[in-house]
Amino acid sequence: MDLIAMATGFLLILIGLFGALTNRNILRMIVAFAVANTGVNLVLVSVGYMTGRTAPILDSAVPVAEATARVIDPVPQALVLTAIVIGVGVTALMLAYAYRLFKTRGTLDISRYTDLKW
Amino acid sequence: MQFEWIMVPYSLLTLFIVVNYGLLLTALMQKIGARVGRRHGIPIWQNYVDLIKNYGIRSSITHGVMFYLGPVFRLTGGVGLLLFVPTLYGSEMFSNLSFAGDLILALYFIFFGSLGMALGAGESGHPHSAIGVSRGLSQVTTAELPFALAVFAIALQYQTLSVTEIVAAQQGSVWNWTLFTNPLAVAAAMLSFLGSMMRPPFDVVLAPQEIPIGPPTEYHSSYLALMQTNRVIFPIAKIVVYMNLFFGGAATWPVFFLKVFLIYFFSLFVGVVFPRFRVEQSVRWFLVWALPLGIAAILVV
Amino acid sequence: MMQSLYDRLKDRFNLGEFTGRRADLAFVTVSREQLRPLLLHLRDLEGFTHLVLLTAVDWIEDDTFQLTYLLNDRARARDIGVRLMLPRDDTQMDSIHDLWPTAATYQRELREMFGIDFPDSPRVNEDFILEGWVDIPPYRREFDTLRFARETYPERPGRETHDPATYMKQQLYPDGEDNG
Amino acid sequence: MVSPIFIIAGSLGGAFLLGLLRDPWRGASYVISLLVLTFTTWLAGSWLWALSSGAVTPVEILTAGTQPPFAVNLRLGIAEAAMVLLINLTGLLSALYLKDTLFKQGRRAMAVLLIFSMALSGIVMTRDLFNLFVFFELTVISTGGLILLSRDPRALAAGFKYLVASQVVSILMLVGIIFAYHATGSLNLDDMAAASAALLRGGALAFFLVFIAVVAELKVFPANGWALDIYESAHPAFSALVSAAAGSASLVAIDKLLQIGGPAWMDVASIIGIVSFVGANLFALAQRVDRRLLGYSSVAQIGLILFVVGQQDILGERYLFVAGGVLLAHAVGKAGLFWLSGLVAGRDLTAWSALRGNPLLLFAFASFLALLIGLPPFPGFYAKWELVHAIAAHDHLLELALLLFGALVEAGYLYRWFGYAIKREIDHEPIAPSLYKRAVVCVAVLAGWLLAYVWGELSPHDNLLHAVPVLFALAFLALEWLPARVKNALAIAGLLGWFAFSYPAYDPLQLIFALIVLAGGALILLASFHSDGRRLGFYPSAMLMYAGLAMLIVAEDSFNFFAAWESLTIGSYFLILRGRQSEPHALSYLVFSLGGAFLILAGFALAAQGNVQFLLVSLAEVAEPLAPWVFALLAVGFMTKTAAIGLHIWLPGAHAEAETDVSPMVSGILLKAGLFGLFMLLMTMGRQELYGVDLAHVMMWIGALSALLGNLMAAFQEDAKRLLAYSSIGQMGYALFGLAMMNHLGWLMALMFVINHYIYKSMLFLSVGGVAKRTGTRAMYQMGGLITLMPLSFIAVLIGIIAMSGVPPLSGFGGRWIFYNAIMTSEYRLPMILIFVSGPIAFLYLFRLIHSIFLGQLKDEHRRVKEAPFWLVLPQMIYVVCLLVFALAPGLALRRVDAYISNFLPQGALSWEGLTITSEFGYWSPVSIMLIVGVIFVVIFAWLLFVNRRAQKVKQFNIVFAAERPYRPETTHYAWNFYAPYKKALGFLAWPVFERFWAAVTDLLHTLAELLRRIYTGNGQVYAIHLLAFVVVVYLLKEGL
Amino acid sequence: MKDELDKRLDNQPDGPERRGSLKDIPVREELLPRWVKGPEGQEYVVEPLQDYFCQAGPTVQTPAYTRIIEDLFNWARAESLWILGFGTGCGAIEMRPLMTPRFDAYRYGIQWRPTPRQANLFVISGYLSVKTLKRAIRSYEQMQNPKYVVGLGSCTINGGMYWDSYNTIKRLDDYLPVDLYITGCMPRPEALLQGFDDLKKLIRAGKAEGANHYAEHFDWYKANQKRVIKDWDMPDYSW
Repeated sequence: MDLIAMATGFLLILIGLFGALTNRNILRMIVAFAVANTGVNLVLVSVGYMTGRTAPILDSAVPVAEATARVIDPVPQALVLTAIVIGVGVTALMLAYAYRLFKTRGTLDISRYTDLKW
Repeated sequence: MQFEWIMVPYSLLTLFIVVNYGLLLTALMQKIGARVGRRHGIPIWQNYVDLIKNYGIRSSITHGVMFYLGPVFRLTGGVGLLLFVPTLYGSEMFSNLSFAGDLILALYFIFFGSLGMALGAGESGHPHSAIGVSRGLSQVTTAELPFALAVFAIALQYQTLSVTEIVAAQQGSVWNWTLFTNPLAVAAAMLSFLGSMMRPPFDVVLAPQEIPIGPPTEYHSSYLALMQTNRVIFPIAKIVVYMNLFFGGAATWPVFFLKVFLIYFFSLFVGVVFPRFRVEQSVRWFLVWALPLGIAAILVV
Repeated sequence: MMQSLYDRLKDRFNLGEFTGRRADLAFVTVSREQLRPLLLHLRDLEGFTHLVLLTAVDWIEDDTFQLTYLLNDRARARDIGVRLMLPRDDTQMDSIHDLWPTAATYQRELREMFGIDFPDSPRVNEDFILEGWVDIPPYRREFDTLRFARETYPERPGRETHDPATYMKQQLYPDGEDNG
Repeated sequence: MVSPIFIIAGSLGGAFLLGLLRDPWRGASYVISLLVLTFTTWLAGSWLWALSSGAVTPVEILTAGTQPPFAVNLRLGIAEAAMVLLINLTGLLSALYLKDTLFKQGRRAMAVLLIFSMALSGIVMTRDLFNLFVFFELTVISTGGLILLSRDPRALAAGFKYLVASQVVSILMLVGIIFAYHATGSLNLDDMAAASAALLRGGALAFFLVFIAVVAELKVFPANGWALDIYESAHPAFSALVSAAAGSASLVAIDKLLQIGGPAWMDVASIIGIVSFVGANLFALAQRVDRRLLGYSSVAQIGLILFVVGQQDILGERYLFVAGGVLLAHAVGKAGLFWLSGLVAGRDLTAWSALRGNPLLLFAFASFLALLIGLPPFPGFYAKWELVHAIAAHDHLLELALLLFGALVEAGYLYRWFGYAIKREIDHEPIAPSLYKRAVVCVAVLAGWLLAYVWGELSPHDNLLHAVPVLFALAFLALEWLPARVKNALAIAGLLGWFAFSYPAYDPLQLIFALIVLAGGALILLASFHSDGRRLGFYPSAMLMYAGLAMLIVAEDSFNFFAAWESLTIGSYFLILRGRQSEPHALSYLVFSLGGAFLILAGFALAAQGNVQFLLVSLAEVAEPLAPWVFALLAVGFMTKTAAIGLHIWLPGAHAEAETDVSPMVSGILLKAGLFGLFMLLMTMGRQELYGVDLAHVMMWIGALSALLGNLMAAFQEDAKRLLAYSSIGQMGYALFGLAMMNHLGWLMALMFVINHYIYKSMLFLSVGGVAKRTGTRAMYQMGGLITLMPLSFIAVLIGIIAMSGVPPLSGFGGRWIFYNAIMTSEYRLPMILIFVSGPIAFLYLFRLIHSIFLGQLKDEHRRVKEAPFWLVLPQMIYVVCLLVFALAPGLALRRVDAYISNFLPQGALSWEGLTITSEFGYWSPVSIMLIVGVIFVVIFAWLLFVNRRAQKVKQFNIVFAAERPYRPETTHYAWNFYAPYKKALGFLAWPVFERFWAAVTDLLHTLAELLRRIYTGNGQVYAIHLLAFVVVVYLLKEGL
Repeated sequence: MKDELDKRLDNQPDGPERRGSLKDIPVREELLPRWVKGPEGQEYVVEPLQDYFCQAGPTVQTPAYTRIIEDLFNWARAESLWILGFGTGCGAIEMRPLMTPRFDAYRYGIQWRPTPRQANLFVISGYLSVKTLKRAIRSYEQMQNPKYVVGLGSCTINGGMYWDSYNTIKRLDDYLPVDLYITGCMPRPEALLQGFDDLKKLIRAGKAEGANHYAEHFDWYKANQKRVIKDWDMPDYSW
């Protein structure tokens, strides 16, 4: 199960990166990066997953005393949460850039933004 | 050795003998050259006459201070060279002022006159003078080279730079002469000697038909007389160096006269046979033929 | 040979009189306008590649200068002289230094000796042989050479002039015998 | 002490506070931002002060009330404190610099700036891997925001490219982090370091991913296209932040990771670093745009620091000193340059000529460049010294070579740029008048000098800023407002004073050199009285050169020697650069000199075997397999300065184009530094053999070839000063030859040349310079006949050339006489031939010099020329007297040295009895020669005066001219191509082989740079692919290794 | 510029005259006074004829010593005749045989020098056109006192076969002080040797003082010379 999740995660990362590197339209690139980010998050979660355990939420279902044996590692979960937040932030920033780039350049083709080079 | 006042009259005596011998010798050489062309040539005393006449010219001009001083430098160079080298081996009287320095002094003092003369000629403003100097300096750079190498070779051979000691080492037998103990060095030096005598084939510096007579174009009357005086002293002074270094020196005046004559004659002999080289030709000639001899000489010592 | 040449030239140019001197030497006369075309034609098509000389004769009686351009065809070893008559009161002529650079030298000489001007010819106004000449050009026939020499260059008194032939006869055969 | 957490919290709080303010309250927002940054800066500063004074120990800041690994912890040690201070100070200064822009953009931009500095501080302080990631991402986001500060429309695209790349980086990093966590069970860096064995075994890929992601954040070459675009297009203040602060923070992060990775990964870091350093510097060669050039330079510098970080295992406890030195120097220098670029209107490098109107900014420019290159007295110098010693001690020779090569290239393009600023036309807009921007730049300059002082204190050596000569030179910076004449008097007094002060401590050899440098330098400075005005920049440069020389002579250990060497190099570079046409020549001088200096550095480092305080006398104890290499490196280094053939191409231009009074300084005095070095080398190391070849023999050949070719080329020059310059090459060849003979008289002859060459070359340069000044040309054929108009100059040249040609009775003959005596005992005879050939050639150029200028025909336009100015003539006349005195009594100077040399080479000393000097082979009596020649001369002269008393003085055209007459002096003066037939015969020897060789080398480098930099296509996707490819390649190489 | 130059010339005492004389015969451009700008910007006039050449005239050089020394010198002068190798006319070809083995003039102390400075005998070897005369005068003046002139052939005596030429002078002694004429058209080398011998006698007798004569009657000679040489573009005496 966790292997499947992890494999899916890596697949998503690869798809995302492939998409980001082959599409010239920057919106598509942003979407591709979002896909890759999702893949990363999936990998993160899958690494922290332990078969047969439950979510690391200390409530009535999982008493504190049993927590170490019953719940999965909470750290990756926390990491994923942070990563998602940051990912959203970066995506938003990229979209903002895309908006302004389109406004000033009139194109979304990344290969046209080559006035700075060498 | 130290300076003593008696050296002054002795040196003047040497000078007197050499000047007279030089006047006669150069005339004799000209006569011999004329005989090759089946002429009688000049009278043997002609040089005296010319000298007196040039001192007797009444007017003269000057182009400036260096022009005026040029012949003075020239003659100082000749007289100095003569006096810095012992003329007769073993003679207290005719060792002149050689206490002041050794072979190296003589070697470098040769240039004193040429330099001053070149400066004087330069100030005359005559392009032919400058051309002559340019040619002369160009030629001398390679012509003096074999000589310098030969001097180095024999200095190594005798392990001294003192002329007297070099001559002393050659005494005893003719076979002790450098000529026989180090023939390569002598050969190199004698080729160099040809280049320094301003005779064909290395006389493009003066080249009378082409750039009037090169550096002295503007010189006349008493300037010329000084230069003529030098022209009889300087070659002999130079030959004295050669004689001392390569041909066993001379202990008496008759031997001196003979050896100087023969060495001088060598350049005349070559001169009447060969036509004139251009400067770049003579530079190449010295590099190709004389330089290897000199190198061989210092390598085999 | 020269006649056939003349016949060919006659079709193209308005040539004056034709004088054949030898089989390989002839003279034609040409007008000033046609000089240049003719010289070009001779040089480029007929093989007269060499300008031998350019000279002038002062026909003071006819009030003209005669210019002679002598051309040589090396390949066929023949010469042609092109004559041109120039009025003495209008002594300007077209320069041909662009056809033959050597012409410039001849033109300088003509300018100095005859006063025939060739505008635009290189250095044509510089002294050529004479320096500081102030009189009329000395080769013009109205120039009186003898008088000029007498006035300008003082003579040594006592000079006698003899007819060389008679004088030498007298000297050699004072008796009047002539055995030779 | 206030807890350092407030550095983070303060910025964060400030940013939030700004969010609460109303938008139009720009002033208040700005004040708050500044206050926050000031506060954080103060905090970091106070911690740094406390930590460095030992008042407190490094602190751990625990968050969330638990110990790591259960909560994030931060740490503030001395290094972190310094970095945080650097980041916040840079932030504060940039904020000041950005005032206008921030006002325009409003509080949000200010908040982003605060976040940026907070994030960087976080990167430095955090000890948690994921936290590190978070701070990195915050940096990314705030960078994305701050790029938009720029008014350059291209910045937008650059920012997007950056975001693309950082997305890739963050993906790599996150994946790496999670697996690293998986492998160690902790995110705490210290825990991970403890578990590094497990991590490296199982989670090697995970660690690699994290590591490479952080490395990519450093923008290492060649996976850095986006970064260069940002540097080029972003606001310079922001670029300063990125280069100085962000780079530093990332380096700290790498350092932390390497605690986990251990030595194996340090090597990877080193390799990436050194490749980055060399590659980026190479690419920078082809840059014409200032900010992009700075970008490349930043990449290179960061690569260098990465290299240092990777070498921490061999640096041991000096690691922080070295890394800190390089890093801080880079940060201050680069930030300063970026700030400075904001003042310059044009973006082309040549536009920096606008700085010329402002000496202060020019000084700032020079300081920043020196900081970057690591010249004394800046921290980079100390740091590089130790770094090079460490890597040399561990036999990392390839790295050493690459490091020095990269540094040389860097110095090349940076000083080329400086040359543009000094020499190019000012055809651009003037610099921005903004006062506070200038103030920021000045703060950076101050910081740079402060760091220089601090590093000097920290180093085990003497602080260079405590050295009196250096301080004296620097004092002239403060005295620039004085008129030149006053400064000149001060300078002369200083030189003489220092000489008097140090006099008792000199040994005879040092005394000779000190006499030339200090007393001789003062003598040449007399000529400088001629110039009026203020002569900005002249005195600090000249005095720096003299300071270097003065310190060189007395240096006892390699560090001081090398520091002095670099000081004199830099000082003389600035001096040479002052010449009118000297831009390219000064550059080639500097590049060759620094190249030589680096060889010397390498030589010392190899010899010292890690001992950073290495006494020069210990060179004698260097052991066998190493010794010849040390010798060769040092010798080549010194020969660069003496312009031995092959390394000489800088000299003619540099000496010829320099100002009138500078030429004698750099020729008469500066060249002697190389000779002094060689003396020192030969005295300590003696003969060395490499592969069975006697290196002294090789030097002899080099000396002989220099003498021959230098003289020959001099004979073919048309430019008088160039002629003298080439003649210096020949003269130095003689001296080198004498030294390499390795016998007593050889050394004595070399010393004689040192003295003689100083006197007559200074004299000749002064008189030729005076003539050139009066006639307005240096081409000899355009002069002529000046003897009557400039008689004193003529006398100087006349005496000079007689002395120089070695004709008795002047002092040059002494040199020749010693030479002949020396070669009698030399083991090698073949190289003598070249010396013999070159001797008479000296006549060629000397005669040409005097004839073409003073004799021959006077030109119309020079008919009213006056004698050279008094102040130029005065030293010449003093030199004439010196020459005559030295000719009469060479023993004055040589006798003691002769005895001194006997300590090293006892065989063959001269005997100085009475008036005669006697050697083993011959004798020589200078006084007698002078008297005899004098008497003969006077007698003959008197005779001529008598018979020729009625000589008519005539004018220049009264010459026989084949019955004709000359018309124009120009066509009657035979001067141009004077030795045409000689050229025909031997001109092939003067073909510019070496010029072409070096031109080919530089062309090759430039072409390479021009060609290879095209990998930066400008396409963001390509950059991302570079990044991935970089990751893959590094991985494969690492696995393959 | 030009006006200023004129003004400057006008201010000089003989300015207008000189300018007038310049107009008659166009003077070479190189010889015209011209404005020159020095390297430091100062401007001034260079007058080539004034500034390039010594303006002094010749002076009579009296025998400076006692009679006996002067006799010695005269003997030396006679026995050491150095001929200026300047072939002015067709007679130059007659001089060459003197150097050959057949005649070998060297045995009489006669030799040829390539520069007038060192020569003391000027052999005018044939007719002199005005143009050549100018060069001959210049060369003669460049020789040093005492100096001798020998006219060779009838052309130098009375013009010879060029008696009516527009461009050839007829009496050499109007222009240069001739010590001796050798008749013939052309005289054979033997005649030359004979002439030299006669010259030697004159010199020894102290009668060959042509140079002093020239200096004494300098104005007369100059006037004669200038009468035929219209473009006199050199100083009166060419030192």
